[in-house]
Amino acid sequence: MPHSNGRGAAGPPHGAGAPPRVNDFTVTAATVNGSGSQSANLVLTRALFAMGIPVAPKNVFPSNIEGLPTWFSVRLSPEGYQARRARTDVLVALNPQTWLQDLARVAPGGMVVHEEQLARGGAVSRDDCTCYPVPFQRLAKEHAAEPELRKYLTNMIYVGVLAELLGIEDEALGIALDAQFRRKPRARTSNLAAIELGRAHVRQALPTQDRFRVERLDRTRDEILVEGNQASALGCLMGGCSVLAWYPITPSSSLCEHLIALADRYRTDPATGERRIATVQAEDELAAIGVVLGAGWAGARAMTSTSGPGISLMAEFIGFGYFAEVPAVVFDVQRVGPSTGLPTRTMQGDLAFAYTLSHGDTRHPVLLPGSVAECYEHAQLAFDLADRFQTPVFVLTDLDLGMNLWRTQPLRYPERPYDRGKVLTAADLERLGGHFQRYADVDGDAIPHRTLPGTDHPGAGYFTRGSGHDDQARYTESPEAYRRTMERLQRKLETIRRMMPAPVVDEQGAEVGLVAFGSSDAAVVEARDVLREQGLATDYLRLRALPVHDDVAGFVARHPRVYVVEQNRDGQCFTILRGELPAELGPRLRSIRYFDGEPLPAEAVVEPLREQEMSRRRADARGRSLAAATGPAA
Amino acid sequence: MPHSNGRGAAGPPHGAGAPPRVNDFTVTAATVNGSGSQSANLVLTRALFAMGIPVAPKNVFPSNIEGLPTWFSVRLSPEGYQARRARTDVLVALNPQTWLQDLARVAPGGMVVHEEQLARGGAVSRDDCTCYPVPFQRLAKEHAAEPELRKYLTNMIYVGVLAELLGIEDEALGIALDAQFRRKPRARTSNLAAIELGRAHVRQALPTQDRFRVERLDRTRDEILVEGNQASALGCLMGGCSVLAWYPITPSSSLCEHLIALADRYRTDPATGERRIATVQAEDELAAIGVVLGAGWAGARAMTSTSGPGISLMAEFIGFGYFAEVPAVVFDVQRVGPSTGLPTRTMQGDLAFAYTLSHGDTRHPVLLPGSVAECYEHAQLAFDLADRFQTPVFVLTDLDLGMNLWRTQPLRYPERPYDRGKVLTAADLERLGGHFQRYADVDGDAIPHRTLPGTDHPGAGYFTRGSGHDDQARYTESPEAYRRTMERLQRKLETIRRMMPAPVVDEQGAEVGLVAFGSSDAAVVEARDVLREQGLATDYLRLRALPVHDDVAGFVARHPRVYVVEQNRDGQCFTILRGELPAELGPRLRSIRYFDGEPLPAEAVVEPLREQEMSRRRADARGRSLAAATGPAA
Amino acid sequence: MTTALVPPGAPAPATGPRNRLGLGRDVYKGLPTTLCAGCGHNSITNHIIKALYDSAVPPHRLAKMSGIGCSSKATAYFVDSAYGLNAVHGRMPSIATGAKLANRDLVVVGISGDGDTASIGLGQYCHMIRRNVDCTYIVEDNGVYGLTKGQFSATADLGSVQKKGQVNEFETIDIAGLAVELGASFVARSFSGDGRQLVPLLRAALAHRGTAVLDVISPCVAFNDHEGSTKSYDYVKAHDTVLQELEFIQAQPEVVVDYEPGTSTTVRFPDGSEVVLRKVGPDHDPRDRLAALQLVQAGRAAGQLVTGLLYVNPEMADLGQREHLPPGPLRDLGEAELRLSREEFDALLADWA
Amino acid sequence: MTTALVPPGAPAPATGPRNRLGLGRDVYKGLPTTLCAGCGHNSITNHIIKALYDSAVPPHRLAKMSGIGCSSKATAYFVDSAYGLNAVHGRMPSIATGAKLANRDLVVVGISGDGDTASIGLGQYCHMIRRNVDCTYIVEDNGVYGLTKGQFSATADLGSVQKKGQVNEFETIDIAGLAVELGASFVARSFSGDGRQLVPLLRAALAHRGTAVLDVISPCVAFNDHEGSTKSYDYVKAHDTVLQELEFIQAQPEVVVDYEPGTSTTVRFPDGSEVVLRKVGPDHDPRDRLAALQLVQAGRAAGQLVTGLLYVNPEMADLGQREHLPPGPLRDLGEAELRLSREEFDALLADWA
Ligand SMILES: Cc1ncc(C[n+]2csc(CCOP(=O)(O)OP(=O)(O)O)c2C)c(N)n1
Ligand SMILES: Cc1ncc(C[n+]2csc(CCOP(=O)(O)OP(=O)(O)O)c2C)c(N)n1
Ligand code: SF4
Ligand code: SF4
Ligand SMILES: [Mg+2]
Ligand SMILES: [Mg+2]
Repeated sequence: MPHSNGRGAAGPPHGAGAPPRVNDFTVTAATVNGSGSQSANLVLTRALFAMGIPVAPKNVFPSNIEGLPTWFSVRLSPEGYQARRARTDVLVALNPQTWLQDLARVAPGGMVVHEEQLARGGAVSRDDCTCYPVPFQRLAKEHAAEPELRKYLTNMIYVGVLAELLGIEDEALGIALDAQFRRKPRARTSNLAAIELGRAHVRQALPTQDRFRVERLDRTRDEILVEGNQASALGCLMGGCSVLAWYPITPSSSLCEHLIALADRYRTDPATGERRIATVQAEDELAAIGVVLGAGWAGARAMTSTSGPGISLMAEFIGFGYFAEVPAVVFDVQRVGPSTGLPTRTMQGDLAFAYTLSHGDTRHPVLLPGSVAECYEHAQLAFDLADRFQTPVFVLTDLDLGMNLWRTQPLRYPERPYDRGKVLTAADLERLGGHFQRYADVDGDAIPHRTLPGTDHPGAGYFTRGSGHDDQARYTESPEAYRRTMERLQRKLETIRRMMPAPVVDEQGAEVGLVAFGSSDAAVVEARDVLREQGLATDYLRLRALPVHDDVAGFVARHPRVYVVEQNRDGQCFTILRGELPAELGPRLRSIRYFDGEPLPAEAVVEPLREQEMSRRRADARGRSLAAATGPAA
Repeated sequence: MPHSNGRGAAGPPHGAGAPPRVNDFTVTAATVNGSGSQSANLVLTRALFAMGIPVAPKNVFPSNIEGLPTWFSVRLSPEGYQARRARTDVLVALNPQTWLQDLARVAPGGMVVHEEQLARGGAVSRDDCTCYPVPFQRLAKEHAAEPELRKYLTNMIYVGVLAELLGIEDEALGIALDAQFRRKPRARTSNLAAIELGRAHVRQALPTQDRFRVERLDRTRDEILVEGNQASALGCLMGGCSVLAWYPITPSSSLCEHLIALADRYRTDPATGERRIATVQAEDELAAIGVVLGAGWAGARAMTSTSGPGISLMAEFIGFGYFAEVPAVVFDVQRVGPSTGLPTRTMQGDLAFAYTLSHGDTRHPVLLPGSVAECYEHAQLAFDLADRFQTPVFVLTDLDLGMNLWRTQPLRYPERPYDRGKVLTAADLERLGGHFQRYADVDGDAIPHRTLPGTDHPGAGYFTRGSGHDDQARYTESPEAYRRTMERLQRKLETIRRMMPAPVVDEQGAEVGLVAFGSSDAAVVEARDVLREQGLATDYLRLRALPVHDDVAGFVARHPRVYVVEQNRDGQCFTILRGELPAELGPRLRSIRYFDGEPLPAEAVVEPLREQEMSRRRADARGRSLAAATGPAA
Repeated sequence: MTTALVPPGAPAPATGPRNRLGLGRDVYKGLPTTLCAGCGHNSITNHIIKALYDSAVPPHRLAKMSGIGCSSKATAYFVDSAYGLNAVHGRMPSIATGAKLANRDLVVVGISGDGDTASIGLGQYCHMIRRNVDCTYIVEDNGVYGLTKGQFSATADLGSVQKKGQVNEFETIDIAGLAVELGASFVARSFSGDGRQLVPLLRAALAHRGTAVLDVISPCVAFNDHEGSTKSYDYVKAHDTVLQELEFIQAQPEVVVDYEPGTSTTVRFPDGSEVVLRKVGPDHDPRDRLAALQLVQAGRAAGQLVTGLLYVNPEMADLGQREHLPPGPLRDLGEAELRLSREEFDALLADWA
Repeated sequence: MTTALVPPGAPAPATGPRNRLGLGRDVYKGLPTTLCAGCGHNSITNHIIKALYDSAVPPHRLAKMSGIGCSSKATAYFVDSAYGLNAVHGRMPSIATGAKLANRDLVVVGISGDGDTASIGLGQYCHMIRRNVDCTYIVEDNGVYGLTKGQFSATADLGSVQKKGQVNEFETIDIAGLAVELGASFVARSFSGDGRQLVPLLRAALAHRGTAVLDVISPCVAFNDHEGSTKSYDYVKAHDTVLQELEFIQAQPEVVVDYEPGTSTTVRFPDGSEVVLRKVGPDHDPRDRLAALQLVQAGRAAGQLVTGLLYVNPEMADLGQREHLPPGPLRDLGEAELRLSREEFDALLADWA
């Protein structure tokens, strides 16, 4: 397993005679991609979920289609923690390529279910674990005549083996199979048979165990399991997106593909085949954002979704959108590195880049959903904000949030009508006596009015270009007019700052504050519990947008030490906060960064925080002596 | 004139009976572009320069080829100040389109030479100025039969008129004409005739004046007049650039065109026509940077030059260069706005964007030449640094520095050999027993070794991709390997920080510090003199590179208040300093920003600084009470 | 047919001819041009004005889209009351695509240059053709980058010489030939000074549903100066006593041609260079793609630029059809059409549970 | 001719055949492939290995360049000891251009996909052809985006149906036809499974000085699944009891063809779709560009993909010649060749004074 361990230890070690662990452990299946293991993993996940056990699945897959190692972990947590755990307790080892390394990363006292062949020619090296060799290949061979299908079957057999070993109920498996093979009853039958094969084998050939057990709980009632990209797609649909332009890129593609599937179902007239949305697969990201800006200019709610490389390619056009004040919604489902980095790993690496994307002085509203529910909410909000602010709005999620399944309360049906912003109709213009200045700050909020192309009024037309224009959208190279435009845009950002979602704050007077955003939330929530148990109380502010909301300064001002947690190397959020908060607050900020490319585990928050808190006296002392040496600060 | 006045007053006003001003005033010619006024302007500039008078010409031109207003100012300054002056003292008004507005911006007591026709039908509105109507059109008509050439001639006639009015010597004009028409003797003759026409007209028709005079000085000895782009081009040639790939864009094109002209002359074998440089006009900036990275990878010293929009388009590839560690030199001659902004105006607007260009955690060395001499020096240095650091290196100049003529001491012939960085030859590999790890930190400076494609050794070859590799450049998706690479790249940045040019510091124990970079230097130098006269002493640190040099923290620590001066709206350098300096120093920093698109005038530094210093007591008081309210800072 | 430049900001005359919509020609005028006197782009602007007037395009439905360049500025010089968008360099096709998708009722006229289309914008150009976005796509093709002062573009002739003396070493990209090869539904070529040919082609392009490509050869009087040519502009040569390398742009008369279908004409530019135009004859069947390709290639081989309507396929589905869009503008749809009903929503979530 | 996949990391055998350089075939092998079993790209890799071995390309002079995609990964699977560069998506042409300019001695082999070349990279592709950069440019053309899981590329057939059920509504961009129209100096088309045709074409491309375009049709076994087709892959159909939509990639046998020049053959892909290949006959003169264009177009009209050497012009100057480069690598030049002498420098500054 390539899973990094969050730079430290895992949970408490378990001796051989430790008490049974019920509903509170992590199962990892190490398989080969393209083998169809994903449906087995999902059946397992959904079955546990159906038993009312809070689950948190994480899929780690290679940048490849078939034949390379892939890992699927599902964490069971009665408390409902959804963060990745660095170590695994129960390993299902099916991949010879990674067998030894997978084995090495099982937590002490763990359980190992492995293809019998893997241990051929030697004992399994982990005598602190309970090992269950299973002849998966042989079982598959006996069951399926076609060699091609055995690989696939093997996966479903492992579900049966685990079901039997852990105590997963048949009814729950049935529900999971129903969900998985909704429209393929024959597939359901044959997969169920494979599961039964696994169960039967355990019953016949393996001793029972009670080290790891699942039991029915009642902690997932009303919840659903959704991927962030799926939730975002539904949000886009509900938010009134009518033009989608995109270029495929992992981990963003599935957002667009979900939206297209939803549009097939809900936006297509069954009689005429007419679709109330245009979905253009562009030739690249430059074209995708161009289509979006053209459509936004012409009045549609238009969006694109991409990942880092696409954001880079959109840089010029986004600046144009900023200066010309054209609405657009841009999703960035963040991933690691350049194209030839680790495109199938997660990161919060584009925060700073997206925020100020493009040359020159540019700054964009950025939404930072912290859960799948917020993906859905923010997706809708993004269209309102883009129309209201007349500017490109970013929604930043990441591979972890976007492509993994997360538990959530059911999504809420929207109550509010769309906010289409300041659009003047022909009737409005008539009322105004034709007086329309495209770029004038009529309302004092620095947001101008616009007309939509096609508006049938002689005063409605205007000419759109970048920053070289006056209030009436006439071309000018006048320095005064230019400065006026730039200053208005700056004031507009203050309007935006006030209207973006406020941070979510949990404050109980602790001395230590935590700031995080996006998918880090899961780990921070858990880390706070761990720290509290260790006697370290923390308050928590979850940032939900940029520019930095005014509440943040207050939070920082109330906490002598504030740790900014994020999943990138350079402390991008930390740096933005340093830049935007009053300078006096700067020294209070500390940075916790994690950038292994895998979802943030709680330990990666707990340990550096604890460590820094330990050494803070020393640091404080140094800080004071520096201040003394350099004279009084202003 | 569209010249903004730096948000405030100009120099001291002159009453009608004020003493004559000798060698210390600004002349502005308001003409139409495409009319050939540029050669007249240059002859005027060079003639004054030849008289030993320090001159500083600034050209303000539209984004257009022919027919729109253009202004050329030349500042005469015995002290040698090269910053733009916001107002003009002597106006040459030839453009009816802008006549009234040009007139309005002459400083009180100024002199106005104007086409007679402009004042037709009414008196000139400025009775605080001395006006000299001249029948330029009629003179041109009498001199040249062809109507097409009259527009052009008019310009050269104005040089003659000014020469006579101000006292420019014939010898100096001769030198200027020689320089201007070096290879066109017939053109020299006819232009001289036009100048004589102007002179003669003044002698015959106008009263003499001594309000504005020029006199021979001896303050330009050994100096030359060079454009920044020309100096950069020479630096690139001397620095060993052998591959240039570019896409035309104002104000960058002339850098490349100068380099090509130099290559035509110095890199071309007269016998065979062979050129020791490849100069590719790419189809766009994405291709230009691709060619540069390909060439850098293969071992050539390769460069491109562009402006903001091109930087945006290079974003993805620059990230690749960062992660794959490929040398490249990228000039950004900064301009205003998106493509449809004010592309012929100046700005320091790309600083923050270039510094961290590309999605993900990326950070690049940026050189910030502050003079034409430094353009030349930094251009050479950039190639050494790119080879040494194996990464894209930016050189940021701007339209003002790049396209205007600046006085400088002659450029120095380079003494050092090229630093080609850590390149292993076949012989080296032989010596190392073939042991070569492309991405290992062998020397502890985080910079790896490389081989060049074509190196004939079985161990020399390697595979280059982004961040998904181990020390041996093998593909891996291992989180540990990835983190190791990222951490090494971060350490490499520390190596870079230490090796970039240190800031230039002028420190005399003042309480107020100034930080600036690039073309702002001219205005800051002058502003400090003005402030000193007003009793406000300042120390000055001129930043010459990013990442922020360690010396900066010391400077800031020694000054309770440090003003960061820059030509952009968002205080980009200010924000970078806030982010990189110890947080304790943050409160000392203040921001002075100018973003009208014209070169920074001294007043735009003097006035906000004075104002902020005035109100600092109030601010300090506020700051202290805030700190008190929020509890002790860490 | 020579038309004068648009007079600066002339008010609409009270009387005079009217088009089908009852609008005078002045309504179709734009701001005064800021291009060089004699620039072919100005001639094209005038022909566009005439075509829009003759075809009675409602100004409020007109979307004028462009990239960056002297040519791309031209959208400001016609139909001032229409909607215009001057985007970034080489990306007009995508912006135009988005606008048309948002509102099918718009009449989209895109103006580009040879640099804008054949260099930085080549990918978008090809893919717009592939999508058959309903718009008129005019390339004002002068073989140089005018706005950045005269570098060669990808449509420059092999062997031509720049004002600064550089020789173009590269084959030309044929904007019209490429469109035919890519399967464009409407491809024509013309010359800026040939109103008799260009105006009807423009009207046909406006009427065509799909991407109508017009490659319009348009001389740049400022930078198409073939000093290396033996036929260099005599006038300039004779007066080099007062001329030098810097910034002096010689005003030039408009280059006008008028020749019959099936014949060819040689156009001599002010700078002395020449181009041979051959007008397609009545024997050419513009619905025969293979014939169109051959025509273009044969012309190229013979050193001629074939002008006229090279290819048209009026039946090809445009992007709106391929996207199965409803008849009205997408941008007018509201919550009722775009949101799921509460029932649909609940059912979907139940599905997801 | 069917060749087996490259065995993982096999050591060079002590004995066995050697090429002109005395190197065994193993030297030309690369890392084990990580592409799907049966992917056409793997077959192409094997043919490249054979061609490089047969043509005795010195490994240290080989620069393997690629963009992003399954196809672009293939550079890792041959000549492990050579230099490789896996750049960003669609930009291999520019990277390859730079490398070749820096070192003329390099043998540049570029590998791209149809998405990489005909979508995001179309502009760079066309301009590389225009420059005639000396390199072998192989497009492994499967009509889909393999690596991002099966979206249509711009070379997908009009009307073909995606694994997820979407129908391609767009005309195909013909990578070879486009190259001929743009004036490429070497254009060929072949099929991944036709070693008898492809290996000689590859060797000719390696020998050609200029951009040699090879459009190699290469079936994607994972995503070229035309469920909508009546000829859908029977095997899959028969077993849909255990198959579902998710992530299961069926291993497939390599698709091999062998047919005579002048004849055509129908290739049936594992998924049941068909393509008709027509091999150019001896009557085609590959130096006749017009004939090549016609051949491609006529084939297209008849629903056939014409394979073979379509066009070649060995005399066309390559970029190095157009840039007038000296014979050796530019990257080897030092201060002596690159800096001005002190005298030149002083004279230049005097000029500037
Ligand atoms: C990304 C980008 N690169 C470069 C430029 C500079 N630029 C402006 S116009 C132009 C070329 C215009 O040429 P063409 O399209 O032929 O128009 P013309 O001026 O000849 O009519 C260039 C390179 C730009 N605006 N944006
Ligand atoms: C800028 C950018 N956009 C999108 C991607 C995602 N991406 C990777 S490969 C690929 C398509 C590959 O298709 P093709 O070139 O046909 O190669 P194949 O996998 O079919 O061989 C895409 C869109 C990327 N890497 N970079
Ligand atoms: S520079 Fe050329 S293209 Fe531009 S306006 Fe002048 S003549 Fe026209
Ligand atoms: S997904 Fe398709 S293109 Fe990619 S390796 Fe598999 S078969 Fe080949
Ligand atoms: Mg042009
Ligand atoms: Mg493909």
